Amino acid sequence: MSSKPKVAFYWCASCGGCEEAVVDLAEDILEVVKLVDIVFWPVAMDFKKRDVEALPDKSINIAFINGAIRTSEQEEIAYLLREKSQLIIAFGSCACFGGIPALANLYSKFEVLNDVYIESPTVDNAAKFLPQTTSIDNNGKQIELPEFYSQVRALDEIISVDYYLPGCAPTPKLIANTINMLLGDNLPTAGSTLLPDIALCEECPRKDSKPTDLSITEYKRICENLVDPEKCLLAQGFLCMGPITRSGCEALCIKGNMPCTGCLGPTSRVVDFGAKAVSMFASLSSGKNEEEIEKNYAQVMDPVGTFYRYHLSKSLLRGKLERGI
Amino acid sequence: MKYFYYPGCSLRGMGKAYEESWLKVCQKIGIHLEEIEDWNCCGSTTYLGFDEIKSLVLVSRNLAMLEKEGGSEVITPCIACYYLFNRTNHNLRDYPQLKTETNKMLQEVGLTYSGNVKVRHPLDVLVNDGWMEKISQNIEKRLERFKAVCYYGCQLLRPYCEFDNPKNPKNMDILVSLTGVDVLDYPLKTKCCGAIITSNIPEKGLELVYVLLKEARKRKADFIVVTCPLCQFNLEFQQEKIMKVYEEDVGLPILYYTQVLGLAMGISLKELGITRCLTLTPEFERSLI
Amino acid sequence: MSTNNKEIRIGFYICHCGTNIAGVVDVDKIREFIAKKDNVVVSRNYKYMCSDPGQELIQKDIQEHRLNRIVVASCSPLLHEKTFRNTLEKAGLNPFYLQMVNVREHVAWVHSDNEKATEKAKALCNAAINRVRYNKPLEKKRVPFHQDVLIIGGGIAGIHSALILASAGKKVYLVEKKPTIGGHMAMFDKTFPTLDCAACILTPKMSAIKENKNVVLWTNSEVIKVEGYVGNFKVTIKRNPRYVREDLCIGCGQCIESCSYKEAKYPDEFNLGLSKRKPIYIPFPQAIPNSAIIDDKTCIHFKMGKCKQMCLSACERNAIDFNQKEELREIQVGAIIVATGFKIYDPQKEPEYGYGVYPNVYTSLEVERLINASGPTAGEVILRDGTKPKSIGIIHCIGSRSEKANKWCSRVCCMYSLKLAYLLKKHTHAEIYNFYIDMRTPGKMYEEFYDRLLMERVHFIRGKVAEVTDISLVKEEEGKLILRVEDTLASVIRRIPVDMVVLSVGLEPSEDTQKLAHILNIGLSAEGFFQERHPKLAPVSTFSEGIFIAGCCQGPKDIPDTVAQAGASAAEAMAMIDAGYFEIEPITAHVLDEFCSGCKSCINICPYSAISYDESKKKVFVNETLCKGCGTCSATCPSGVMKQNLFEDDQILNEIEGLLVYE
Amino acid sequence: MSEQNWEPKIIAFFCNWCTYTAADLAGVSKLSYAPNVKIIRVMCSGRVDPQFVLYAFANGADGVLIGGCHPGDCHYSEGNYKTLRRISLLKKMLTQFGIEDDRMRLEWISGAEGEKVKTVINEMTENIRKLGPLNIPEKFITWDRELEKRNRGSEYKLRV
Repeated sequence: MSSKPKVAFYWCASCGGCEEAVVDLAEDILEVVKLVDIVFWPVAMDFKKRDVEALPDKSINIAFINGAIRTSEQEEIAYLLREKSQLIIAFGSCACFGGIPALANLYSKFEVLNDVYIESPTVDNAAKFLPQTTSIDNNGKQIELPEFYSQVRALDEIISVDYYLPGCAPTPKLIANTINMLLGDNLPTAGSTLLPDIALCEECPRKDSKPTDLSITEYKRICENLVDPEKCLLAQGFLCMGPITRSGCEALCIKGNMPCTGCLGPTSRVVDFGAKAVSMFASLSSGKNEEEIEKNYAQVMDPVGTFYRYHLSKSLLRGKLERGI
Repeated sequence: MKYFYYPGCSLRGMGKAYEESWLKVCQKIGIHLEEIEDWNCCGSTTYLGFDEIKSLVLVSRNLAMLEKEGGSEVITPCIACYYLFNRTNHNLRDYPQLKTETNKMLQEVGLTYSGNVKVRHPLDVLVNDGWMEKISQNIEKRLERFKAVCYYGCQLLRPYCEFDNPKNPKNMDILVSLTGVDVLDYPLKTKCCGAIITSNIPEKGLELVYVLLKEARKRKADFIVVTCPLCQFNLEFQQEKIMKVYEEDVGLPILYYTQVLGLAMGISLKELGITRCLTLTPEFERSLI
Repeated sequence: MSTNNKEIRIGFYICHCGTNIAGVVDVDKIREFIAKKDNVVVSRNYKYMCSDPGQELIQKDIQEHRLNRIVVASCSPLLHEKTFRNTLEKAGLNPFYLQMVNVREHVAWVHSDNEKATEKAKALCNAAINRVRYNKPLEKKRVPFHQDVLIIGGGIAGIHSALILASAGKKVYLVEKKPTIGGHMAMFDKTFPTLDCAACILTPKMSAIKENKNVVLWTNSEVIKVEGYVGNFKVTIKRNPRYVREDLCIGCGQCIESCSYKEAKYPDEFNLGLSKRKPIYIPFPQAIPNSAIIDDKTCIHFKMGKCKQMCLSACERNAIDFNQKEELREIQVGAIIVATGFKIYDPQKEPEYGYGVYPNVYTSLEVERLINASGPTAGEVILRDGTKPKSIGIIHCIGSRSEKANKWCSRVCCMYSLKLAYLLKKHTHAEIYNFYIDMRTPGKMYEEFYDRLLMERVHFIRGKVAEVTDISLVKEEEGKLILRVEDTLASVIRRIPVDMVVLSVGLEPSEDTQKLAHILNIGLSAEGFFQERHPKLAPVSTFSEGIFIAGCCQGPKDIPDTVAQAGASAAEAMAMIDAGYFEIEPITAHVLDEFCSGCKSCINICPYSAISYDESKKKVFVNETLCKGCGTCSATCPSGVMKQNLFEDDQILNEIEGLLVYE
Repeated sequence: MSEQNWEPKIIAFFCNWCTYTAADLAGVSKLSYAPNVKIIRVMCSGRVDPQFVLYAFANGADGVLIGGCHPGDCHYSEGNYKTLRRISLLKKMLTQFGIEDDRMRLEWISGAEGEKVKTVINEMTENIRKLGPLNIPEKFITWDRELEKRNRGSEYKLRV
């Protein structure tokens, strides 16, 4: 066996974008491959669970896990990798905060399954079958299938995580930097997020165009308005999460003339991304009575979806409180 | 403009002249009144003394029927009805128990009452709903040669009046002034006329009316303008007796404000019920024409 | 979030406050409960924590047990936080390691169920223990204190404060809205209960204001803006034109003589319209400044632009200046004393008393002028209809103690009614009737004065007058004003005919009280008077440091109490000035520079413009002398880099958790 | 705590200058009110970060009360308007989380209104008593019970 560090990749509840991001390293991936041994990467290579089980405990140096935890299968692999790995990296916003899948925490498990398997217009399921946890295979043998949990969880709600690299998806540059850092001698403090602890405005190219006396009379939706490509998006009345979100992405979305949606998560001093977003956007708005104020927010159609787009699992309230089973 | 209307029994009896003149004025200025169907007597203050619940039911039945017809406001020109309707509303709102009991009885005839019908007096409607312009437009002969005092009495103003200053009301003064009548200052305008005390403790009742008349005379009024059938009756009917007891001529004609408005609009004395007036001396009648 | 940091050593003390707290809250139970908490080294209960032995107990424990955090559960921090901070300081501990728990005002005094009260106290104490771990040492900030003082209002309160401060060598700006100082007291005839003449005791003080070099007197002026903070107020004052130069006018009155108006035509404000004045006038003979003033609303020159301007040539000293304009003056002061007095209740709000209808119904203040030797009738009581009254009714409590008018007792009306009864009796020998609800005569020699009046054959009828009317029922009533009243001692309804009615009107907040409260950023009590910081222990302070209140602007009171408050305000201001500096609470905000992204969200939030953007560093910074410590920026900051001292996120979050999660 | 002897737990944030003073006044006036509200003193209602509100709910509060000076009377000029703006957006968001409107209340109470402190606290306690417990910590435990079905060794870690 080679003495190169062993690396594992796994995906849980995610879109696959994070896997894509690794591939996006392009030629650089060859450099990586030179340096490490990949021992588990279901998307790209044919390893089985039993191969990992066969490894001695803590024999994997670094395991990158992307995606949130929604099923018992994802949970199981997360445990397995935790046992076998020295460092677990929560890779991407879903693993770090629950990500987009966590918005399902506004609905019950039944509502989700019903919508996907029965109500959806593209589904033909007259018998109204829903996923089961047991089934009989062709040989008449009962097999166990993964359970779909009622809750989407971030990785660290299941296992302890050593480092976080949020992003939807993390940029190739961040990935390369992270790998280099982890292979180096100076490891950052355990539990830290591998991004600058300063908000995105710091590196935003439109920073100077933001006025100091901002007072917004009506928040606008990006889909219904023309966007000035030079001016601070928040100053234009768009709900740009830049001030709340960590920097590190080099303001990619803003360079694409789209407001930041907050995928890199909050800085270390913020407890709850959405609450802080509410506080800031409300503070920047005007209005001296309830009517005027309500008007400011009329276009904020979906506060939870907007302010917790990636963070609902790790928010203080975690999801809708009464939502059945 | 349509209003729901509750005449009350006084206006069909003793206060007939009030209704006659009121309806004429309404007709003239374009107020359309829709009488509550199958209305009953409000019970007045007398009934209140016998049985509170039944008194509430008597009033509530009228207002419940109005609600059933889709109304939310009612005009009642009679002061006793105005007082009692308001009192019922307040009691039903303040004491849920009374409301429950009242509605229980109303349900026997298939009615319920919310306690929320707005009770309005013509003095409120004419001034606050913008009818003054219409009145002015219809004035045909100004009554500038007359001096008068406006006498409001007590029940209209206290305790439920919200449309005028209960201590120093103005609405009747304003309306009567439109006709050109010189409305004199009259500090007694909110004093009690004695109402039914006149029959129980006649000397007290007479005294109260005497002062009212004397002061009006002292101020050189040609007549007193009133808004309540009972005031009108008391002030008129007692005059003869008073003049005997006090040995003083304090006689004065007593007119409803609606009669004064009607006169200025050129409506005939008969149509306005002025000919029913007990104190209508031939000289005064002549002066009106 | 409980941290078990060995370095943290907490001392916990719960006060019995006699039986105030211990009578409701089980202090032993709380002490035992807290003793078991992590990091708690000492947990005690004691009868009076604020007493010397109580404080010494803390000091001793700090030294013996090396305590570095103190929690005191007692009364409101607004009352004793300073006391216990000093205790910590004396023991060599940073005073901001203190956390107080309000178990008296917020627990013992408002809950009667002992068990539930104890449970609540437990949660509050637990929260404080949680929070105090995160408290940080802070340095109090000293700001230099400007030596000058602004006094708003030139009545007896303002005059008295000004003279005290001036005699101590402080420079005082005395600002009065009217053309003269003197206030209501200058209008009074005699003062109760001693019956010394108001002018005799007031005018020397008014002259002293004029003479004193340390007093800058600005009459006809208003405060329109106040900026800054304790020790460093920047005040803008609008000086309305007088059109007569105060420095030149000697008050000879030649100009008034020569005015184009031969007859005085306009109601004289000082005499409440009981006499007339010309457009150019001197408010009253002893006015300070004793200088004429032109009323531009009535002067022909200002109204029509064509007047022979006889006054101009009549003035030998060329004091008249039609070109005066309003000016804005900006001054720097360290402290402000507000002494804006009161206004009287408008009796026309209650038409049953006939004020404004019957000419012979007067307010008590008008009667003061009427019996004053320098008043409109030279002290003779001649009614508006020219007659002399043979009988007079004085109605107490007009506008006071009423559900429909003002609920409060105006405190001075009983006494001044007695005084007026006495004086009217002396002046007219009329029959005098006092109609009262209750006689309220608390004060030195006050009850004795009432006794004296009883001996003077003044009538007292207990009952609130129902109405004043001119409608007579019998011959004797004709031409009189009849007072209808229920005599509640004799249980009869009376009709009392009189020639003159005096309405003893109550006291109300003066007109601009609300406006001034906004300008000064001080509170109003429910009645609309200025709110004192504490009704007993800080009666002349306000919630804005460095701003004091004196006299009737704080609530109705008589002259002795007003003067006492004026003195107290002056002393409080002086104490601050002489300290030379003021210690401000270090509850200001600051930025964790390194982590600020420069998003600028906080800048416009700050009401004091204390936050600015550093263009070179591309980050914000806080000017801590401008910051008043509201913490709004901290709540706004989207990346948690704006910290408010003593109210940091982790301190509050731990307090919240402590209230909810314990045991 | 069992449903039966459940008592509403309410966290209040009162501004130092108006509402906290009013609560002191209520105390001095010996007004009696429900013991369910526990007060945290902040200098200005503008200091109340929506994070505090959510943190209180997440830790078991059944209601959150915020008290500030009346509009126009803020000791810090306009802090209370900022509170109003935050609370109105926060309420909009809390609805999505299924937290009833009555569980968060913003009241303007001046330093002189001790009586109002009493009324508001009593009213709010009763309103929340009618709504019943929110008890989020308990909910989290229920939600996470599905994870207990599996044996997952030493690394197992629950959020609450």
